[in-house]
Amino acid sequence: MSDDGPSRNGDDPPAPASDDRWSQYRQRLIRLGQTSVGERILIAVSALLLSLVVGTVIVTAAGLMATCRSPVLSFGSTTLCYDPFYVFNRLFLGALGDPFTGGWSPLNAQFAATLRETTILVFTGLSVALAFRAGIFNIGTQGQLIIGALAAALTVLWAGSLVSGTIALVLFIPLGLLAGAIGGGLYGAIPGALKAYADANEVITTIMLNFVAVRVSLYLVRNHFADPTSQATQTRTLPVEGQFPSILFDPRTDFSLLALLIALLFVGGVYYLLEHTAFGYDLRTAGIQPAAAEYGGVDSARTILTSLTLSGALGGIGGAVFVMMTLGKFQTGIPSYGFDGITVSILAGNNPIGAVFAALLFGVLKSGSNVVAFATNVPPQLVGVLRGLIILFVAMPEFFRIIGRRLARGQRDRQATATAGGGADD
Amino acid sequence: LGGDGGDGDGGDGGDTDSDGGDGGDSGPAARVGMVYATGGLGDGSFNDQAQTGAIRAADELSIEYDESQPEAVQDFGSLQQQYAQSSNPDYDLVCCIGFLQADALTETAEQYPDQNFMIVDSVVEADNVGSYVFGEHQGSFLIGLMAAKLTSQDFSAGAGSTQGDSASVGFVGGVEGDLIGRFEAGYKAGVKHAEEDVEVQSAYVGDFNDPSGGQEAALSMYESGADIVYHAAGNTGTGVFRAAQEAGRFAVGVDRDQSVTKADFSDVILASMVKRVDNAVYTSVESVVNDNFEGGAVNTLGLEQNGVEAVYGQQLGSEIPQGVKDEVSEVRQSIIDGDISVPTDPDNA
Amino acid sequence: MEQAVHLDGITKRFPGVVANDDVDLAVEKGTVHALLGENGAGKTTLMNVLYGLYQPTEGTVNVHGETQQFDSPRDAIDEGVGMIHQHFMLVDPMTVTENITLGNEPRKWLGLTVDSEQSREQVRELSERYGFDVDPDARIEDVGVGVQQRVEILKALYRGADVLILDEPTAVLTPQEVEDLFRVLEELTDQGKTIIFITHKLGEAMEAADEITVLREGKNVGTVPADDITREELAEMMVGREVLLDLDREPAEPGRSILAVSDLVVEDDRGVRAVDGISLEVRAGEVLGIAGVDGNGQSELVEAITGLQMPDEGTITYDGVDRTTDSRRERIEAGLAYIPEDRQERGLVMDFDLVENGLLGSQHAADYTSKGRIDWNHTRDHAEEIIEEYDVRPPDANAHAKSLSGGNQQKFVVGREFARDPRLVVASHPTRGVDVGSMEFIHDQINALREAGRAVLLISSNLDEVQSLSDRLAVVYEGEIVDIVDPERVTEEQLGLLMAGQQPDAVPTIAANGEGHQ
Amino acid sequence: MTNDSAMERLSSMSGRLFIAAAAFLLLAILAGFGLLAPASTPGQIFWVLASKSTLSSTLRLSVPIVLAALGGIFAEKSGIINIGLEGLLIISAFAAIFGADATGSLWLGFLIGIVASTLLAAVFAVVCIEFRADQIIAGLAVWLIALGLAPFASQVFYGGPNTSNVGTFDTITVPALADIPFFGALFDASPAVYIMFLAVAASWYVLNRTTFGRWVRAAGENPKALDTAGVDVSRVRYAAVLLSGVLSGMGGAALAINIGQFTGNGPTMVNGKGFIAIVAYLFGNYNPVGALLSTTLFAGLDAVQLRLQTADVIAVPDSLVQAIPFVAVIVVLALVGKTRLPEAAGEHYESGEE
Ligand SMILES: Nc1ncnc2c1ncn2[C@@H]1O[C@H](COP(=O)(O)OP(=O)(O)OP(=O)(O)O)[C@@H](O)[C@H]1O
Ligand SMILES: Nc1ncnc2c1ncn2[C@@H]1O[C@H](COP(=O)(O)OP(=O)(O)OP(=O)(O)O)[C@@H](O)[C@H]1O
Ligand SMILES: [Mg+2]
Ligand SMILES: [Mg+2]
Repeated sequence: MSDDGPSRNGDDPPAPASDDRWSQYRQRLIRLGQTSVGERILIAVSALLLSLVVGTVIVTAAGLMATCRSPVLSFGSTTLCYDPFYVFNRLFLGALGDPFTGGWSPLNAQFAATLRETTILVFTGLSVALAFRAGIFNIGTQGQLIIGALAAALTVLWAGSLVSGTIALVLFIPLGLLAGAIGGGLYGAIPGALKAYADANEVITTIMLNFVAVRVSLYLVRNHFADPTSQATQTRTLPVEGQFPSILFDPRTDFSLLALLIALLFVGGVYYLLEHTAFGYDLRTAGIQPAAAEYGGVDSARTILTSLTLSGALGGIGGAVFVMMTLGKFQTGIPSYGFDGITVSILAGNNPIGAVFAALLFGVLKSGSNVVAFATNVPPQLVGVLRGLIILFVAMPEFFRIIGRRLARGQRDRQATATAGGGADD
Repeated sequence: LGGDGGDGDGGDGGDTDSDGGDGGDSGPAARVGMVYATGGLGDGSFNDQAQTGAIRAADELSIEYDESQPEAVQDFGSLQQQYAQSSNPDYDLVCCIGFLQADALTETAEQYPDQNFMIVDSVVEADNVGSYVFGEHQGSFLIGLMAAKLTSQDFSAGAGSTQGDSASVGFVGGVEGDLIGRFEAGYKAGVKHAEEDVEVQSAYVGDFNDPSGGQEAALSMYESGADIVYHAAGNTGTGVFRAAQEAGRFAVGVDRDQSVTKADFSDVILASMVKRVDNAVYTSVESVVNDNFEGGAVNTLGLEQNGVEAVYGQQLGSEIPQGVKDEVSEVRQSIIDGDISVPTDPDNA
Repeated sequence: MEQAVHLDGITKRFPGVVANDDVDLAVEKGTVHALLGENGAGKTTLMNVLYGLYQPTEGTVNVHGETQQFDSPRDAIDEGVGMIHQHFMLVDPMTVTENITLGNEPRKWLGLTVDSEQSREQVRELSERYGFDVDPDARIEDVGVGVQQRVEILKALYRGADVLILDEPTAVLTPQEVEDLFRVLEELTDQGKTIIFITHKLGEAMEAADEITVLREGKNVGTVPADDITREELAEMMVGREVLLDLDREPAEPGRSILAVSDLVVEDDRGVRAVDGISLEVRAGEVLGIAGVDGNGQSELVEAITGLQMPDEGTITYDGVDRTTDSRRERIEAGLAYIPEDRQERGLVMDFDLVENGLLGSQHAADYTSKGRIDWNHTRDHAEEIIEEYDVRPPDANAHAKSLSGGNQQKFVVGREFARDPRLVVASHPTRGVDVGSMEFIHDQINALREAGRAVLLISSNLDEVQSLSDRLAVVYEGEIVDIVDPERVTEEQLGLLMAGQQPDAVPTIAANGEGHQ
Repeated sequence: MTNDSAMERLSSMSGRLFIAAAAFLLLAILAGFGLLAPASTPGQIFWVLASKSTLSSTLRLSVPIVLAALGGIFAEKSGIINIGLEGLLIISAFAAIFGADATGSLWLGFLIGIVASTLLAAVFAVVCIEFRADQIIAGLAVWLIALGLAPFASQVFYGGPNTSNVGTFDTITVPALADIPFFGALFDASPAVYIMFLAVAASWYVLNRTTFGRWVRAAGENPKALDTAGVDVSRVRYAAVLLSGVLSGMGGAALAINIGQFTGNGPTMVNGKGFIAIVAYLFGNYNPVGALLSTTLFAGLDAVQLRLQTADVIAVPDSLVQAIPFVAVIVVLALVGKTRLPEAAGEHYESGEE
């Protein structure tokens, strides 16, 4: 699960002189199974397609079982309530704001919602990926995001009570991001220290800390920082200087290109850290082969602590962005971006660059699910099922390898004409 | 989107067939979009009550409605906007259920000045939004009064009975917050108003959808002497009812007449603090149909407006001593008349 | 005489490798048959075929005169074939009895329950019948390798094995334990069992076996009676050419002390003193060899010196500086090179390519990294130099470490460590699993380091290797140095006794700091 | 390696002993207060702890966690880390209610819950054993799938994430015994509680006294040893994972039927119990009885937490009191430190060659 160092090129040994075109093709398939980045992209795409196929089956089955007033199809007493194709049409095209209808502009509100989700998912995806590369399963990004969000909100509110005007305009956003990073980082350092120095399994501690973060933030907001004018358990609204300015997009979409840009900067930063710095080298080594890392002079305890702190900081920044871009305040009941970060990272093979695309996909799914909820009767929880299926399929590359081999062999046996490509076409 | 006048597919299951026919030929009198609170339908209280209003409007006013159950706060804005934006079909009214939608609606309403909205449980100051808030504390006051009276006497009905030797009642909240705090405050004040020395145990489960937690909280209260537990905890309350049955004590429902909607528990539900969210939905729809929708109005629905009511349980109501009932109605009148003022903050109750 | 096993024309192919190539093998009932061959000659594969773990690509297996089709070890077991693998197949947290009966547990109560009384009884009986000394209730993780091996044998006997295959059974044993094992084998053949055992050691084969078969590159080069063949002939059969292991070298001219270890105590995880008060010194320009049966504290000694494990007592000094508590990184920076025993666990990151592996240990060194940024171009050049100089194949810096064969992995590690220009080299089994050509190359390199005035600490269980490379040879037994001897004058017999913890007469002892050796 | 494991056993044992001793000491101190000064805060806490309702609520809260933990033990002992227990609980909780609703019988519903969970476990098993999936990721996928599928199905059949109400099991009360103070709770409980105790005993027996249990342990410690002893490792692992589905299914079904409803909003009514089950069996050192005891610790804290809130014993805000059980797990884990996983847990095993 590692590699894609800066040092790779498509290592193609000279193709074996083969009289059989198909054995070459098969060779390539097998070799593809060994090159990681290419394979990973292929697997991610296949997983997506396959989960859509299974999703179609589920929607159809559910549509047959559900009762409704105006079915899409009916044959005798059997009725089909949901139209799977329309569902996926809404899910994907809807999330982009219907690009194939006239007058489409990329600045539409639905696409903004997609990018808004994407932006935060990039941060949580990076957070999980960074820890994962260090061999640490950080399930606590959610908690780190909550603490980071709270820290950012409180800090900006506090700063807003001191200064305003131009200084605030240049200062507040960096300040909020920093506060988020520190809050999330410190919260990530707890399981980090527990793992590094007390050998406590981070999967468990981070899960528990998620619950704790929810409670603690509820307590703090409710008892100390509540907005007296609101019914909701939330802080006061941040000063405008502390909210991301919307660029090009309508301010009411709660999306800021600036935030997306910052997210992409962080992607670059994490990539650079992992691939081009000695610390990144230590981290990756400790992640895939701790014994070798130790041999190479890596202080594993410190690496664990640092990685989880950094991972927490990324999650915390995600929280800060959520507060400063989306909500404009801290409110209890933060959505599960942290958990979604795990799925983003897994789909991306823990690669920071891949995380951008994975985050975009899940951003589409999240924002598309609202369109589905609005436009169809199909329960939007479908998206949750799809998410699980994608991860399941991503977890079993062997399945695709077997399919790939079968495909190649079958093709060869029949000496058929080249119609490669999976059966998953919808 | 086709021509489906869909209503989700069935809501509580009772409305699937009978009311479908009227939309087809002449077109509906109005089309309404429902954006529910995050607890989702099937909570047996708040959202279901709002849906009841929509169903009634569909039946009686020949309107059609579509509904969405958002999963998180940031989905509110998106769904509100989709309804507002939609031109095929065009929505005459978008109902936003729950105070958490207020912030999103403030923005959406400004963005779509021609779209009518209504919001429940919060005030949004905009010309195209009708706000409906309730006097939960007032209704809860009556529940507290009744509970205090009953726990101080020997009373048994249905599957429950009070313990003679203790005078104690309980309150189970979902998540701490201002709104639920109003229920608690009114309830506590009502108890104190009736009997100074009745103990009120109160606990928050931390979740509106955790029946097990509700069950455990209520059981512990019954165990420490409570006879009646009132919940304002959405679906968490289901566990409170379970606990009442198990302990052989009583419970009080919230939002709807839960002795009807949770009929399994009608043998322990003394009463319910009904919050007529359905009426709020219905009247707002009605005003749209009748073309007299009043944007910017804040409708406070207290006891006086029948916005909140203490409704006695279907099965047990008849067994509650008339004396208690009489006192409840007297106090109700006093509240309406302003003779009793009910606190809204549990710490001052 | 009756043939217990007859393999007929066995060929076994793996992707890219022909492990066995048309091998015939006949073993008489009631005899001990040794299988000899270099690393990778195909010995284990052949036996796995006989045991049903692998299905032969071609050829047939005959046991007790009948052709067999073994689809799994279960089939082989049913026909009385048992195998004791090179790596023991025991479940550590379970007891001896549980391990022996695993898969064949006697049951009671309608088969619902394991009859532990009966199991224990059966095990006790069995172990008495063959004169084994094992405690049926001991946990495997608490007993030594010798006992574990006996458990393995009992396991096979319990399943009714008539033909016992032992894969390198002596590799992990002390000479004394080897003697015990051979006695057990004799006992077994007396009772009519047939033994096939794999070994690299010519002497053992000649001592314990009735017949010897030699494999080379997957082929059977011949089966000979153990009585009328010489070591030299056997060696030539194995390697395919005449074997010379003599090395020409200048006498040592040791300089100042580079590594000094005094009164070192290292406890293992269980709190047992794996290293129990070792003192030694290595000086510039000399090779200090450490000989001993594996598991006598060598690994812990090496880990303490190289900074992978903190010692519990004693001091470690490099070049006059006390480094007892220095971190691993500080030691690397102080000029320590270390060829670890386990290249795949420690020495290489298997999922990294060679460029990244070339950096391991130097990732913070100024040569490769400035201000935290790695200079990948320089690192790549470095890896390519190692590949070129040490003839690593395939010569591709982008190849992942895991795709290299063991020998090539080892060459890369050796190259990387020697390229550090170290003052002190700790080399643990540097030629394990390396072919003869590479072995000579690595030996030359170690000699070159010595000539260049570096200090070398060499640990190896290969006696030929330590004897020929060392200037002084320390023998360890149970965490202590039994003696430090002159490798040129010590005899193999004397070494064997020393390694078993005894002090024979007339050993050419030399002083711990090498002063007495001129 | 051998040294490691023995040492780890020792050190983790001492951590556990330490915690047990500390808990006992604390209890003794509280008891002292309870007897001498019942009105003091510690005294009140003691009486909260010693009440029958605390025990019965502890038992009730324990049921899903213990059953899932037993399932986790079987799977992990056999070498398959099943982090998807949460998902198995969710799917069985929904299926049990749906089944009870459809058939009109609670016990049939219970059975249908088990079937659903076992089917999902079977998918997990195939994916891990046949397709060599990363067990952690596949387990996560199981959780996510159930987290989506159960509310999805609830929407389809009930129009909302929450199902309608079905009944609940009647409690079984042993006449005289139920009146014993505190321990009376053991004789006045839902059938699910008795099922839990039975399952703990049976699991212990199967793991330690039967051939299958031995094979399960061998498959997780050294699959090759089992394979060469002629037992099919894959089959043992399949059986163990399916068993984890069956046990978790009982847990999820019991959880839902205890309330008579499935609620599917947010993290659903299961709300992390599957993850806590993992903590429970790790802390219980893979011993079914240990898992029961450590669950009791956690569920007991949860039960006490609610009682401390209602009794207003300590002046800590409710939301912080709610955090106590979670913090306790972290503290416990920090003290116990590393748990020794079965040697081959998480690794794919391929017999012989392809
Ligand atoms: N499962 C396998 N897949 C692919 N190649 C294999 C496999 N097992 C063995 N080989 C290859 O077959 C050859 C023979 O291996 P084998 O293990 O039989 O050697 P050996 O004589 O036992 O060596 P050693 O003395 O090192 O134990 C080697 O090249 C090895 O890499
Ligand atoms: N289990 C295996 N599966 C697949 N390939 C293997 C396996 N074992 C060995 N190989 C491959 O077989 C080849 C020989 O492996 P092996 O490690 O035995 O090398 P070797 O013949 O001993 O060479 P060297 O002399 O360099 O040690 C290598 O290319 C190796 O990658
Ligand atoms: Mg071998
Ligand atoms: Mg080799």
